[in-house]
Amino acid sequence: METAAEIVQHSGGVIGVSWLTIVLPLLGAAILLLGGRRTDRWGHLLGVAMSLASFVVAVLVFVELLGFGPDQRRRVVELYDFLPGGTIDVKMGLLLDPLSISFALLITGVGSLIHIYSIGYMAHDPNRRRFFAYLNLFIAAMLLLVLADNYLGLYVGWEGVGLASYLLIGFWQHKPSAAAAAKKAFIVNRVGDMGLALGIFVIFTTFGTVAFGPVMSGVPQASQGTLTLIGLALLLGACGKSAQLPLQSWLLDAMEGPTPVSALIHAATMVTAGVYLVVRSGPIYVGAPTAALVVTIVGVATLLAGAIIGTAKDDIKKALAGSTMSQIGYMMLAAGLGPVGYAFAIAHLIAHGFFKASMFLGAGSVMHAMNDEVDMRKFGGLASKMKITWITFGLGYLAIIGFPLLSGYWTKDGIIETAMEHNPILGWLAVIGAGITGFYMSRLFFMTFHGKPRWEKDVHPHESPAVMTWPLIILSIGSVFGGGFLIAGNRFMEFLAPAVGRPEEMPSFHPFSVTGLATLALVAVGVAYAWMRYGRAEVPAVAPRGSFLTVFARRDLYGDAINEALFMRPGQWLTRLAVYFDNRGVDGLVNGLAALIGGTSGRLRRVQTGFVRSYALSIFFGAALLVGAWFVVGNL
Amino acid sequence: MPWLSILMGVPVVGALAVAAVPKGNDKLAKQLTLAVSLVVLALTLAMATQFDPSGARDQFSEVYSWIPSFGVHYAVAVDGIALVLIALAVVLVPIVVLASWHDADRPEAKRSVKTYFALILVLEAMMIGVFAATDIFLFYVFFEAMLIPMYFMIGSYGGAQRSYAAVKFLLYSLFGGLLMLVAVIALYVVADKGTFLQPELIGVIKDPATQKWLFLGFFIAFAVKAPLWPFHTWLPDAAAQAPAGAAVLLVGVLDKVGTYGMLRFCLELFPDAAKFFTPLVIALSVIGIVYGAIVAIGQTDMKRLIAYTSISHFGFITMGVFAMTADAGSGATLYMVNHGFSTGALFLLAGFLINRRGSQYIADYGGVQKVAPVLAGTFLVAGLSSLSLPGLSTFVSEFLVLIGTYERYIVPSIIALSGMVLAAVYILWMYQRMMTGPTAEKVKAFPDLNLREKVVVVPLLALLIGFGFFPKPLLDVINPAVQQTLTSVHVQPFTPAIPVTAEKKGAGQ
Amino acid sequence: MTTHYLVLSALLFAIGGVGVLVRRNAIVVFMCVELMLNACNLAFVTFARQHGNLEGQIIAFFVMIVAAAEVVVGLAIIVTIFRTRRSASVDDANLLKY
Amino acid sequence: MGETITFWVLAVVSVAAALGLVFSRKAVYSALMLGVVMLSLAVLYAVQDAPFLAVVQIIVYTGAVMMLFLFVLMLVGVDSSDSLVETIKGQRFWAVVAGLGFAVLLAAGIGNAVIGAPTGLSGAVSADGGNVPALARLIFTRYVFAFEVTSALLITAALGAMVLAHRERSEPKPTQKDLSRARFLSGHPSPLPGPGTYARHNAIDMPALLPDGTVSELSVNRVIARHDVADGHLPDNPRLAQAIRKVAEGAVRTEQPKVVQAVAEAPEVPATAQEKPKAAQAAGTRADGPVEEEGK
Repeated sequence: METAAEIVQHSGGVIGVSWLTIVLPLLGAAILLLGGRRTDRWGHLLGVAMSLASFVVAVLVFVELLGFGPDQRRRVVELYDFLPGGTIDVKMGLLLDPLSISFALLITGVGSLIHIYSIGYMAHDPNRRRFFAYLNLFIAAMLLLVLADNYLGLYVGWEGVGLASYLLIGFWQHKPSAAAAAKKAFIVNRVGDMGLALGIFVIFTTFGTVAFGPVMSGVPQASQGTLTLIGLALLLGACGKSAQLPLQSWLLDAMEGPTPVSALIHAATMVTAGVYLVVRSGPIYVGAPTAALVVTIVGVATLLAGAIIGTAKDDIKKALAGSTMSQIGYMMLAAGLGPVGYAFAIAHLIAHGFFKASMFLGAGSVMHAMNDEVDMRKFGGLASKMKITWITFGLGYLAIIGFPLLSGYWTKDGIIETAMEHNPILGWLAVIGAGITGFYMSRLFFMTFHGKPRWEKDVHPHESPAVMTWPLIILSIGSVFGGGFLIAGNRFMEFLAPAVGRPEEMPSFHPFSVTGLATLALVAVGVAYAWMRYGRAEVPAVAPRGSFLTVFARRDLYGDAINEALFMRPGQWLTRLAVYFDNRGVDGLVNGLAALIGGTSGRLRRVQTGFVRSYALSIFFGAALLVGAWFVVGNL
Repeated sequence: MPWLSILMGVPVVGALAVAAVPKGNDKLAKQLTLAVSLVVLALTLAMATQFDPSGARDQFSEVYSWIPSFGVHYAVAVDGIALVLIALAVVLVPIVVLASWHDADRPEAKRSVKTYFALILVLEAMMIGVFAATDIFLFYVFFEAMLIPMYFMIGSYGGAQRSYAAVKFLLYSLFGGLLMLVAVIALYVVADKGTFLQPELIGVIKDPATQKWLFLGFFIAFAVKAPLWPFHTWLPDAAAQAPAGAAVLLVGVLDKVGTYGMLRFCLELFPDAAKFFTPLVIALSVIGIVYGAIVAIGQTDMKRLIAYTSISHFGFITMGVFAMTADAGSGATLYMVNHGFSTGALFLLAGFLINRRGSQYIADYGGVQKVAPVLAGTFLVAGLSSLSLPGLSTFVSEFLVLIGTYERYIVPSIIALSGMVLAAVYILWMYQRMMTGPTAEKVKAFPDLNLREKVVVVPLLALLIGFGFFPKPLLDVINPAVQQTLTSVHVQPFTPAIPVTAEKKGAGQ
Repeated sequence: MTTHYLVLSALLFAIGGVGVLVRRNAIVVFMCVELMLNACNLAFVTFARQHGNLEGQIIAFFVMIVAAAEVVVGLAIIVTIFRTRRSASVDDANLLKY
Repeated sequence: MGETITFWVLAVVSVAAALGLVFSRKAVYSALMLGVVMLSLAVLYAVQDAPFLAVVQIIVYTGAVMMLFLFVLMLVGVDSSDSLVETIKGQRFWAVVAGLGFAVLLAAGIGNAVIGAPTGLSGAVSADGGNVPALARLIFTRYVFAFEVTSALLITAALGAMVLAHRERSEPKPTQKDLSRARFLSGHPSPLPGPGTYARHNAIDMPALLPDGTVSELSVNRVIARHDVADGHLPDNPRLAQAIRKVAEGAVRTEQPKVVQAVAEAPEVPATAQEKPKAAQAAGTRADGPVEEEGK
């Protein structure tokens, strides 16, 4: 295996001002937040403009990067001395390499489309300006996350996107459920952040630096135990951000946020940060096979769990959220497979960014048409009413289930085949996951767009305005061709190689391998079963109780129940105990001491009778004693 | 130019002037106080520009004999640590003055309005003095004298339980202070140098047993002041009962004297004893971090909640001080400053909320965000700084403390990491209960922040954000001072396991 | 002879002391105090003769003057107390207590 | 020899008088006993070469101080004898123990001390030609400062006594007119009905009947009514008995007009205030103690 290319110091050119990608949206957010109501009228336009400007800078940087030879494409732009500690010394810089620029393009590109879409989607919200401010803040933080040249900068962006996610999930603050979901997302993410922070601590104490370049070059000298510890700690961080088991529970609740948020943050970009982290730390996982194995196990477990959850949800956004979990599981699986998998992971990530964003926005379009209804049992037969949405959603749907030659087919099959070569058990589980994907996505698609209408009264579905449909169309183009463009001819693999290392042999793509055929067959079975149950047959308006398995899936595999039983209730109990202990124990001890002294002096006080004769008696006794003492002393 | 004496003198003169303002002219008293505090701030900034971080350790030094027969001096000087803490104090005072504009007007206040503002100025002089004193006796005098204005500020202008809180605060502090007095005298006698000057007493006490006893005398005083678990119970009462401005000065600056004292006196004067007691102190700090956070989660009163979060944060600071690594030391010092800004902002905003609603109970609020978005937004930013969100300066300090502690003590550092999660729980849960959801009936008429309140909050938030992205100015001042402190403690500097060579590091960057 | 005078002085002093302790009428208590002072004076005068030195008599003289002043103020206080409390008992003036 | 006899006689007299001072029940006796002690001591001074002090003792103590004591005793009330019941537990016992212990210890100490023959003062006074000139020389030379300070003390004491004993009149003395007005305002311009008026009894504790036949509760002195209730001497007539009970309970309280209150000089002690309304109705006839008189 060939390691990644050397990192080159860079200044000048567009790359020299690549910090503009971060600063522009940050500026937008600052203006919109500080400007207050004055910016209400044009706030959304500024938001879009800043996002687009950031995209343009990213594209220019990309073009300039392509101008260098493949081995020269890892460039660092030093910005300023961020943290001159006693021993630690972190210089903030941006690392521009194929990996980070891929992300930057995805984030700013899809991000801009979603900004545009939001103009229409949030048109009637009085706080639209604030929404765009938060979106811009998110773009800036996410770019910092992927562009930073060190772990500390990544961490700053990491928590920054967490903040943006918190603000956007809880955007409709007046809804208690939204506020609770936002808080939950932040806290669960913080658990993951703890892991990331721990990983950074170990990295620093081991290598004496947190910059990617020196750390990766120092990895071969580190012991495997240390690397495993780092790998597992970073994985905990990745699990939090990417909603992988066991920190998955927040993602489904996060659907309380406005739909563009779900599309941008909780489908296309932020949740994939964990994959970025694992790929970025690739050499560490290469040096720590155990940690890598755990990554793949987490990936497979999550892809199955997410798929199962997706089968039972009636809420269209939650079903899509389950699917997101599942697809990120695929990426994690790929990322755990080493350099062979990295390209597939990132390619699937990009493809997923397109088709999932397309579907979420499509779902948003449907909700827009159906008075913000999310229950698919009240949809049905929308295909004729909303042609553009139907087609774009359909293309995304076909892409995700791996319909031949569409994006998902290339990227997901790549992952499955690589996993199969690596470890057949993982491979077959991934295949089963693909089958379930076929079922639940078809279920979603048929329930929404086909069958008989089950609309509520006073619902008059209509196509969304152009400002919303155009992004859908662009995204669906990406979801049709993206995967093929990247994977065919190992184009993306070659492109990424300088950043993540080149695998020993490039995978050759067999369109009709055994695995590929098995996958297609299983998917077909899933689609057919879904058609029978939800396309052709009548869909009951109220969810049937369902089997044990259905309930299990509907309850998110009891994830919340487990969290509640294991953490929340003991936590509440512990809190009450601690408060009680503090009041009665610690403070009680102090107050008890005070009461003891007070009581004693209260008793002693009684000696002061106020009778002057009593005092005189004591004086007289004292005088007598003095005389006595004088004799004793004098006679000695 | 005797900078430090001028810094102390101006507020004292100002306090006398404010006290001399004729009765019934409260507004003049307030304006005068604000003007004086701004003058002090300007003077401090002027002094800071003359400070040379790479120069001698003690700068702007002044030494005059005070009580020659005991070798007591009026000796003041600042190093980087003292400088930033003095800066913290003088920045907070004008903000507090402005924030407390109407706090002393309430009918239940026992003393006149101008007295409150004169007390603030007196306190300011003492805060500067306590950080600047290099004579241990002088330090002790300021250390104890600071209690007096604070006692009156809590006891005369506080909430319903103010007498209880003020007496508790005073007794706790006196208890610690008297132990320290014994240690101060013992140090003078044992050292037998005929002087109380701190620089001349470094490294004088050699006997380990003596060191331990003297260390304990100083340490308990500072632990009560800081406050370290389990000496903390006075803080929630005092902070909850004090008017918001006094609470800011109490938690933001006064308590820092404890952690500053640990760094300056416990570590430097008794290095061996400090090393001996380090496991104990680290254990107490970690308990404080987790315990303070958990108890904070369970609070129903927001001022008490903020006070408990401070106990958790003070755990971080003491842990950083006693980890005795350069990173942790710098982080702890920076933490003292940042915590002042962060908790200051939180207390002041809580004060604004309480002024509007007349209740400190979280349950009495709900949906404030809808009616007062600026108030809610600033409250959120202040809260986020309390949970050390990156991009806010508290993150830098917490990160440095944790990573510096990890360099030497792995397990405590990992346990302390859980404080991060707990911080998110207590802050966001409070925010959720108070600011989001349906708007409570009594909250509906809330006005948003007015201009005065904005002027109070904005500088604090600006400092938090500014130093969050660019902490270099502070760290450049702090780092050399911390290094010198650690040198006098004789600890091995930390070296990474696999140091990446400088050449590679340079190339990598 | 000196011894006898001194013992007499001690006896008178002790009796005066007991009187102060057992009597409750403030005026009588005052008289007992005067008795004690007089006992002291006797001792002073005795010592003056014993040592052939007039200083003892001088101090006895001053004691008398001070005693006179004390009686004047003390009785005025008693009168004032009696006026408000209708009682000259020292036990009634016991407000200064716990 | 003469001195020995004098001493023993006077010693016995003075100790006995001192004991009498402590143990006599009446304060006047105590004062007289104190006079006896002082006179005895004066003689003892004279015997001991202190003629000046002996004279001063008689003039200042026996003359001035004793008179002051007696004067105050008269003011407070000559007959106010102490109750000899001890109220403080153990006070008397421990006082005696302490006194005996003190006396025994001191006497034993003096007895043990080896004391030679007295030097005598003849040497000391011979230079000035007598006790008085010798004292005068000392007082006006070496002790002149103490002497002057003592004079200041005496003046201060005199001033202090005046301040303490003086009572400021806060309102002008009520004139005849004021008293008359007060009396009419009180609602009872006429003298109070005498007890037994229109009654079948003429005992002093029986309430009067008014011309309309009602019982006048004002006509009975409260103190007497209380005694009646306490001793059970109530008339058979329930109306009269009821009236007496009411008076005894203090239920009858006539409002005093303002001026009258001023005249009564708002007594500080409420207990005495309750004693007085009857008297106050007679506008000015007051039951104040002698101290009050002295205060004006």
